[in-house]
Amino acid sequence: MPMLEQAMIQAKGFRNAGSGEERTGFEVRIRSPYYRGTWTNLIDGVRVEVDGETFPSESIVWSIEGTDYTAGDLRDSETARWPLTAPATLRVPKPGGLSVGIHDVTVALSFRMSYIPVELQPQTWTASRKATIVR
Amino acid sequence: MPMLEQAMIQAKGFRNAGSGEERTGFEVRIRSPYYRGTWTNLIDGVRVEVDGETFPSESIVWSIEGTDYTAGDLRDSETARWPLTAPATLRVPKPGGLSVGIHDVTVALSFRMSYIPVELQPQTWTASRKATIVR
Amino acid sequence: MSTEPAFKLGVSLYSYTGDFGVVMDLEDCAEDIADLGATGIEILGEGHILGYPELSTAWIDGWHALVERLGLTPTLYGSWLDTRRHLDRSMTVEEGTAQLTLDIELASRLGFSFVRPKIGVVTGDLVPDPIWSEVVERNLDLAHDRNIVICPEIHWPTSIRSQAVDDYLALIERTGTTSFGLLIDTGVFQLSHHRRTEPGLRSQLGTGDIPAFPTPPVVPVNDLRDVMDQVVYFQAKFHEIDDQLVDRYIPWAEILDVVAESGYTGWLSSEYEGDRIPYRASDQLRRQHALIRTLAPSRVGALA
Amino acid sequence: MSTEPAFKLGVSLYSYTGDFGVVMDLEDCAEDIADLGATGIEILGEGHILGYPELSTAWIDGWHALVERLGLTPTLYGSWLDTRRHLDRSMTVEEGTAQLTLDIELASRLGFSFVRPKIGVVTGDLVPDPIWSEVVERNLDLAHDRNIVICPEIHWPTSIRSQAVDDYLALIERTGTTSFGLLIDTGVFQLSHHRRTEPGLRSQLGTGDIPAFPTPPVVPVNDLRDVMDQVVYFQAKFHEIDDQLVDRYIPWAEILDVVAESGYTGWLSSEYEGDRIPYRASDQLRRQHALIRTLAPSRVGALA
Ligand SMILES: [Mn+2]
Ligand SMILES: [Mn+2]
Repeated sequence: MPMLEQAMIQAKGFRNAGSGEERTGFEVRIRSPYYRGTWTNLIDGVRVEVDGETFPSESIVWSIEGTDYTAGDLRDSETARWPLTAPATLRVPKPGGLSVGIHDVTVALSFRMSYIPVELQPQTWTASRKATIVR
Repeated sequence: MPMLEQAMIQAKGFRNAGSGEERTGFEVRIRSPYYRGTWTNLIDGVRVEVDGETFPSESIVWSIEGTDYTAGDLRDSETARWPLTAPATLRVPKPGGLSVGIHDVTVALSFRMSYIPVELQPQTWTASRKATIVR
Repeated sequence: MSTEPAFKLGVSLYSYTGDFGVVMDLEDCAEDIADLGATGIEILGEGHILGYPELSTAWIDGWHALVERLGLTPTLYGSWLDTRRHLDRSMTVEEGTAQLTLDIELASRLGFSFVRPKIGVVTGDLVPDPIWSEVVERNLDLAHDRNIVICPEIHWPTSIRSQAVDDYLALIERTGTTSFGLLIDTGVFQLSHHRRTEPGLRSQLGTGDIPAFPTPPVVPVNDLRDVMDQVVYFQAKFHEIDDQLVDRYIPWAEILDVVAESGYTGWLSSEYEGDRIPYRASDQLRRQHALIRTLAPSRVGALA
Repeated sequence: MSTEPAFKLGVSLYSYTGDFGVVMDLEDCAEDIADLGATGIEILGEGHILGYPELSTAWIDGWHALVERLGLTPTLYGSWLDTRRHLDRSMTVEEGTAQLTLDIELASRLGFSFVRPKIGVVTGDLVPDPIWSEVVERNLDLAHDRNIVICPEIHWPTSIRSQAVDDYLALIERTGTTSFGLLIDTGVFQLSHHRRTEPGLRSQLGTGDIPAFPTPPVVPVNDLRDVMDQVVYFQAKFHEIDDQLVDRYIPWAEILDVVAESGYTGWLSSEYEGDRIPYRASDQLRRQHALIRTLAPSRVGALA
């Protein structure tokens, strides 16, 4: 089991998607801040921000252990899981991608915990870091 | 390759030696603060302190990958090595051992670096921590 | 006078939440537990089983080899009844029953003796989803066959004198089962609330202005005496033991008095829930076990 | 105009000294290097080979599989001539020769093209132990057979205009060898000294009152032009690149001007030597490569 970086937003895996002039977006890799893996329909949404630009949950495609999921796929599956130690890659559409250099990245991730009063739900973890696009 | 704790003095492996009324001393486990493994005859000595009591290098027996070495053994061997990722257990004689509870532990470890002017040698790394004897 | 307590000391892998997958893997955690002198190991099924809910033969073999090598006894397997998986409806009895059956089977194959289903709640004061009793009852025969005791967790801010505990005890009364009992999380006795830090994370409950978590009165340790007969397991929840080996949050001396007096010989399984800073759990677990081992003999001695 | 520089970018595992064996193993480091877009991997023989100096077949096979999977080229293998192993005498030519032979053979079996022996010094101003030239000469045929270039490292506070560099160049002149050349550590061009922190460690050089490390004058990057013909490898030493992607310690634009102008097509192998805080190397390496990739095309373009 390879170890992940301590930060929720990993330095590894932050990159442009597509190549050359054809940049279609970017990817950011996260590890789960929760203490267990979950059925994906307990994920209540994710929000990505880069340099102040917000990318909403419905625009983002998750990749977990080689399988891609839209927000709807996560919600509708009865069997899909996000294992505790499997990083998730968030594919974020953005024509042209991100510039080479250092960016301010924020990810806000929400889960529905069944064992906490519903008035106090969802539970949202938010992490921010500077992360670098190398090329 | 199991990962070691970040601190030079490991929490794991700090314990009394011998059993019951027959405590003969204690053990403290360290990882190398250097960036490479070395021939053991580059180790210039180690000093252990617990709660202000100092245990000199010549009294301490090293255990590296299952083999025990006195200070003299480390110095005299032409082939023995302390690999970078192998923790060393320092066996320290102290009749009665240490009391159950939290102790102030300091380890000062010296190497001779051949590539630094001899006037600036040896190089000594010193680490301190609180560590717990459980039983 | 023995210097070993009558109860047994274990550690839950939950304790290593700040480390697991980051600076420690399953084997590292198990080795740390053995190194600190505990003999029981508790896991979270959905947290620590690679590939849950499918177990590979290799993983099962590796698990058994690991605990045998280290002389550890698998104690409790933590599971969940995730009643909020669907946005438009709650969990059915059938779904809940299937989930608990799945976890009991997995726990059994890994050699555990206890399964704790964490049950979803339906009110602000933490009343468990009413499906719980039928879900449990439908699994009692299986649990009995597998030598597993199902134990719901009494967890702060639920207190011992509560409707939930009364309902759990009523099930035992009604069915006469020996495959169901109480798990007490010692966090219920907390004297004040520890505010945990998680480096690099902000955590929020709810959206916008939300009601504060209820602040229950401090639960007297004495309440524990009333239910000790039905307690099958303790999670020895703690948050911070200071440099003088003092825990300002959990009254260990009082708890160990009741535990020793009752003749309890089961597990105290440590759940470190303090700051989630890597390596802190290993250090704090050693402090807690040194503290318990220091306190316990005199408690036992007081009874002799 | 190409956006890729003519030289190649690699990373030395030395960069991960704050991580290796703690939060990253060899595979994690290699994956990080590939992830950040570098194509060369440099190791320290005594640091990163499990079981050094004995190589198991499994380790060798694992190494080749790892670099092939990640598309990485083994670049340089760092070795040492530890002239102070004995308290009562220095190293003999025979001992030094055997050590370098050992490392060349290991490097060759792992597919490396360069071996850097770090040579012990005999004076306060860093004159290498005189055994070095005979030790190297006795290994030149072997190095040639193994397609390995031996390259001593020009490392701060040694400067380019120094007796050591003159002596190295004289060996090339004298022997006509193509199996020996200069390794420039870009730390020689540092504009000021970075004081590294290592969490939890105090480091002291010598005993008691000791002379301060010599403070050499800043080495002009222009000096590099004089020796570029004999430079076979760069260790792209750096310490800290700030949030604005600026390195206040190493003058990258000037260095890349000379490198590009020379037509150098070899490796720039990153050596992060800043604060040894876990995860910092991964972040700083990405910053350095972003900086070099940003600067390099305009440098190349200026020549076109
Ligand atoms: Mn608990
Ligand atoms: Mn260097």
